[in-house]
Amino acid sequence: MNGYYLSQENVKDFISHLMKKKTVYAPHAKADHSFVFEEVVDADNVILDYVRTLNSIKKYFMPSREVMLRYNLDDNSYSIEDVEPVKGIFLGVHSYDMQAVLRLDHSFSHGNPEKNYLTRRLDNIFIGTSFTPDNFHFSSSVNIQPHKTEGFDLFMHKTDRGYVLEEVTKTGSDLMKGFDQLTKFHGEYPNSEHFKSHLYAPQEKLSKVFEESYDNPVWHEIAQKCVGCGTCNLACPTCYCFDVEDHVDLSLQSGSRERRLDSCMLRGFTEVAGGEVFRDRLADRIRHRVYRKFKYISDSAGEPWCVGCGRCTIYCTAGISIVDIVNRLVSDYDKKQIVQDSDMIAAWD
Amino acid sequence: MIKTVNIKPENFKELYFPTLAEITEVQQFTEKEKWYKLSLLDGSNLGHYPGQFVEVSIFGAGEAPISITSAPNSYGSFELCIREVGMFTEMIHKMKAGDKLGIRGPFGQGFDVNELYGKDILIIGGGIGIVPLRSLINYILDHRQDYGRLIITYGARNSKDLLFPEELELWQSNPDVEFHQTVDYGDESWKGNVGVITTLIPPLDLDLKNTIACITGPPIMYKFVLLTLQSKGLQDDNIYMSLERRMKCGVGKCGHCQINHSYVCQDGPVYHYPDLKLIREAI
Amino acid sequence: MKQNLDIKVKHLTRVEGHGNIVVNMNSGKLEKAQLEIVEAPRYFEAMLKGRSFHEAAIITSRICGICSLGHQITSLKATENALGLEVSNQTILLRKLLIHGALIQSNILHAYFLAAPDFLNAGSVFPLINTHPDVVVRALRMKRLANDIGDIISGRAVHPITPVPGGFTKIPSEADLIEIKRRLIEEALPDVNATVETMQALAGAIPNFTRETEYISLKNDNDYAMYDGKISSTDTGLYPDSEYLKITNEFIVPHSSSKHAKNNRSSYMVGALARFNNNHDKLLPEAALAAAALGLVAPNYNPYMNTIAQVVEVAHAVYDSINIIDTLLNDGLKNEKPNQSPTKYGTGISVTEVPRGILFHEYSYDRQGRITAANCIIPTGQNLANIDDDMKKLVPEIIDEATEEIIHKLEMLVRAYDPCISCSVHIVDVEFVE
Amino acid sequence: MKSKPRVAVFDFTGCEGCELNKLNFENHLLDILDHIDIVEWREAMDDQVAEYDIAFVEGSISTPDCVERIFDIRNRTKVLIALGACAVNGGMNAMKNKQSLDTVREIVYGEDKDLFPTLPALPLSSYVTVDYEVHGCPMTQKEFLQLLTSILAGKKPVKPDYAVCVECKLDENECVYGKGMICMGPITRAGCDALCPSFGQYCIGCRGLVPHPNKEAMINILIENGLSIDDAEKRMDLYNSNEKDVVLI
Ligand SMILES: Cc1cc2nc3c(=O)[nH]c(=O)nc-3n(C[C@H](O)[C@H](O)[C@H](O)COP(=O)(O)OP(=O)(O)OC[C@H]3O[C@@H](n4cnc5c(N)ncnc54)[C@H](O)[C@@H]3O)c2cc1C
Ligand code: SF4
Ligand code: SF4
Ligand code: SF4
Repeated sequence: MNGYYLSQENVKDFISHLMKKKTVYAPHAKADHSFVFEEVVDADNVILDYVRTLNSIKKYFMPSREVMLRYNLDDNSYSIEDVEPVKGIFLGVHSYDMQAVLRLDHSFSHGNPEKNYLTRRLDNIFIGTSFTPDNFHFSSSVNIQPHKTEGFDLFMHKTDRGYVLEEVTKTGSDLMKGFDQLTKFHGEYPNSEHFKSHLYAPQEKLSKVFEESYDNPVWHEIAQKCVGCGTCNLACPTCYCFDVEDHVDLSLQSGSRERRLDSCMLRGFTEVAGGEVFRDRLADRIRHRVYRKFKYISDSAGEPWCVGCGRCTIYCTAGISIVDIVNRLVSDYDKKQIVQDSDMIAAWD
Repeated sequence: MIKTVNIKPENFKELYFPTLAEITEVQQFTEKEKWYKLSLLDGSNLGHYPGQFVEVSIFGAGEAPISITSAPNSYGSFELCIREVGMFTEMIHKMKAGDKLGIRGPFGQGFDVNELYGKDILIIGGGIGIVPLRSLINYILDHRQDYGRLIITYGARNSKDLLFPEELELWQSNPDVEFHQTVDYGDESWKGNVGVITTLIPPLDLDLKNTIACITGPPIMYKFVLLTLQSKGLQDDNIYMSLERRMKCGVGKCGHCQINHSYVCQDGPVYHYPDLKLIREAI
Repeated sequence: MKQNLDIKVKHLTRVEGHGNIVVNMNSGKLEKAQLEIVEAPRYFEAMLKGRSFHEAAIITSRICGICSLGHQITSLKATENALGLEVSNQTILLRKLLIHGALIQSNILHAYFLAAPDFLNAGSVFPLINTHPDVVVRALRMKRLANDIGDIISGRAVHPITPVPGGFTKIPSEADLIEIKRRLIEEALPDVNATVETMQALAGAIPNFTRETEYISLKNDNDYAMYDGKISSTDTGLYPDSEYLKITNEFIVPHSSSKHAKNNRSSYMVGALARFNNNHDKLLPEAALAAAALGLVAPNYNPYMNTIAQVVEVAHAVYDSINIIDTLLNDGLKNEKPNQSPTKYGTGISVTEVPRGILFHEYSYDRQGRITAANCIIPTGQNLANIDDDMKKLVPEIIDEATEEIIHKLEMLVRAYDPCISCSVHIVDVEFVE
Repeated sequence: MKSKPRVAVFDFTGCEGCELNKLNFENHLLDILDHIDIVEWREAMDDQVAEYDIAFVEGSISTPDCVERIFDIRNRTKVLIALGACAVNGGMNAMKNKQSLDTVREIVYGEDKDLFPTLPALPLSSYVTVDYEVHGCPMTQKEFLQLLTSILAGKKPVKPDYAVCVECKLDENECVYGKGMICMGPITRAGCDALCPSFGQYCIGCRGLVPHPNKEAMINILIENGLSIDDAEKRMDLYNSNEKDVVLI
């Protein structure tokens, strides 16, 4: 596949070129210092050099609120909401968010392939951009380098003077047709960036660490600081738990069934009639969340379900860091190994 | 690399679309519990196994997971028994024969009737837990020659709370069924056992190798029943139990019923006890 | 002539808050004619003590859901004065627009929902839905637009969100303003005309009663003063903000959990009629025409005409809102951050006109920006003595009418003031300097 | 057709903002009136009646007279609904409960303090059974209408038991902590659609606390973000002086 230089001055034309093909979604500024993915109306407003967006592009495939069913109460008739494929070009996606989408694909296609999600996922084109990690990104620790091209059709590697545009798939090369302000790039694509935040264990080891960490006191310690607001789940690009509620319209004749993103950190998440709550202790909820990111799903799917985006940490008002939690588990695990090893050495003596 | 199943749009499933069913009969068992007989409007068979559940929906109120209490049959009807505890169940208690409901399912793993083949079956049902077990009991009664002894133990808070009163009498009088029941609190009218359900188990004379215990009841019951069975010498391998968790979708997506790595709506609600022991939060 | 009369209206309806009308005439001698205020006090002064300057307006806005915007803006201005926070011209224009929105909604609510049923001999607006559907729908439409101005610019018409010390936490978009302007022109202008016509038709039911009194309101050289200006009395002239206590002279009376006020005479009046009497020459031409059409000529001494003055003000506010939006759009909206860096810590006073009349807030802050003293004087409190004085003159004039008719006229009189009893009770003038 | 439920509206100690909010349902008022008959509402009409099906009550109970009236209303109504923070948990009025009531009255009325009796400001539920609650200061139109439609449809209303932060995330708001504000959203009961943060302002906690809140952790957050302990507690008290529930760690 080919690669091209794309100078900073040409980026706008490139976006306009894309806009002629399909609806383009890209990062825009929001409020004081945040970014969000939005449909591009004016190429000038796109910001490709961003830290991270508030929500990931998950919101296009699994909207945070979604009507599932509409019904008529008078005659019990009901109809499903038509789900349309998004059919967009997603421009400027970071590798961890792309990886998160691939994980959601897994969750929604395994067992019962869910029509709502999967239909929206049809026929989209993804154009990645590399990013400069801030204090909270740690995706390299879960094998997601800023230049990881898996899942993308085109990839824009950021350089000093603009971008090196890499064609990743045939769809990607087709997309370039008709855009000729390019010079060919010959050489190695950049492939690493410096991260400030790391998990101190390779992936293979993490799985062992989590086998030993169920009763670690850290869950209880974190629970003292945690307010249980659910932000960490709701900001996470790989979380997809949801709740469903029915609403009746003011006419009293019709209504709708709506699903809404939910969070396993909320006490009500496991509450059943009669008031029993299966994970009443905050510590148990924290453990469940972190295990879901690093063990429960990963054991069968083969990869951590955390993509190292740092959202849950940066948005946590209590300042709880998933990196610190995991590293604490790792160091406790190491200490235990040392004790066990020295016990074994002692036994040999 | 994530293993994504590459599936085609024709395989996408409309997971949340209910089919309509009509209530054909209602019977009030107790102050809080009613029994419903339903048929799918499209005339099809539900096609379930004992221990499975359906998501019942009332438009405007929502959905709730409810066990199927009837044994599988081929004439298009099925039965539910519902306790009034909250918003949804209050609504369904207001419904009458002729009213319509939405049904999704059947869902989940029920009791593996093939695995139970030829065994003595010990049913342990606490309170509303008898609801899914009744499906199994009647299945066994329908295929009586395929199974060994059928021992039913059933406990309720008091005599007014006993469900399926007519059937209890049938089981009681059936020479092919060993039936034992108890209530936590007795009163004048009650002539039978008084005490929690675990008191029914020690006197039983069981062929430990060939007996399978099937348990359903309120969460706190499990610990004590397990202890009693263990002290009797029953192997963990011979125990099945059904769990309850909050559920929204019934199809392994919404996450509410997850206990450690297991989704109750997919891997359960009926679990083989050795598997359940690996799930730390389960009991 | 009737010699004895004994009236007690408990919990007067169609007014905001709890008040009783009590009249006693014994052997031809009027012993009592007063509005008892029995609303439960909420002790806002105690709630404010020690609070940060960020919270002053949030708390005082809860004095009253009906005047929440007025309290909020007045509170913000006082805080800004105390801390030396300058605000931009854009902030002032947006605030003026909000004040117009609140005035339109409040005056429409009063004129159509609370007062109009009196003119039509109905107990409430609800029967009018069947008898006068177009009028009710029009009133709802005008109120909706006014509330939308509040919702869009301040986040919420009741207990607004975005106005904070030093500016706004969020600025409306140009598209929002253009849409409001479109609705003002397409909906509100015809509705204002129709309202004037409706009120013309009802004006015959307004009792013919006059009592000259002192009228107090804001006044300035530039506009029909609402946001700022000098305190102006028809009796004693102009005063700067800092001398507000000389005007109000509050005192406690046993029959009212709200304090009374007086300046030159035993009582004075504030509100739409006071503003009109002081500032009629500053009305926009369209509003002046409405006043003429409704027979409102300054000076007017009939308190029942307060409702008519409110309608005239609605016309003014609608036209002026369009002007303000034009200015904002011409200047271009700037995404300004609120200025919240105090340049001093001291005492700040502010005076604003809110729908029911002139409102005073005063706060003192310590060096941490915490409130050490607060004082708020509310329009309805200032009107209470005037209402009592009106009743004392009115009762003998109508004493020979049927008792029901007397009660009806007294209730109408109190309602004409559009009293906001919650406000008047919840804030009472005290300083808690330690 | 079924006869419409008879509805009455009452107010106690509060700002009447919640009541006003109902008159502000301009777009829906006529629809609502299709389904209910308003039979008593002092702020809007003259009529008074002996009995009603549904009573909406705003304001907290803070004088002996209030106590008498709320018992009376409870006796006359089938369903009693508390509207707004004051009625649901005492609201801002309850701030005064933290000080001695005599001191409070003296601050305000000085020597004349005995003229006006006062009690601690308490929610309706401290005196009578409350069937449903609409949180918020003021309550929102959306939630009021949802509650009303639920009841009219014969369905028990449910209210959110999670924090405002949830709605902030669903709406993809920028968190105001990021710009140096101090927000009560993490332990405040949702339902307002994170109204204040959506308008760039911090949440002041007007809807009361979520069930089982971790108050200690919240106070820590406030302190970490620059409030003194004293100010942190004041911030917590703004709407929650009467809230006692705590989390299970
Ligand atoms: C596999 C399974 C089988 C069940 N079988 C039966 C049965 O045969 N008969 C019977 O009476 N009940 C049964 N239940 C329990 C029944 O689902 C709940 O009683 C019902 O959902 C309560 O809903 P509600 O709205 O009336 O209660 P509320 O307390 O008002 O419910 C509030 C919310 O919690 C959820 N919820 C509450 N309790 C449960 C629960 N136990 N399980 C899942 N979600 C819950 C509901 O979805 C609802 O949104 C079963 C539950 C499960 C998981
Ligand atoms: S767990 Fe946290 S860091 Fe990991 S993917 Fe989710 S939000 Fe990002
Ligand atoms: S702004 Fe407030 S409510 Fe929103 S996420 Fe931040 S802390 Fe939570
Ligand atoms: S954000 Fe907070 S203060 Fe604002 S309305 Fe919601 S709960 Fe009330």
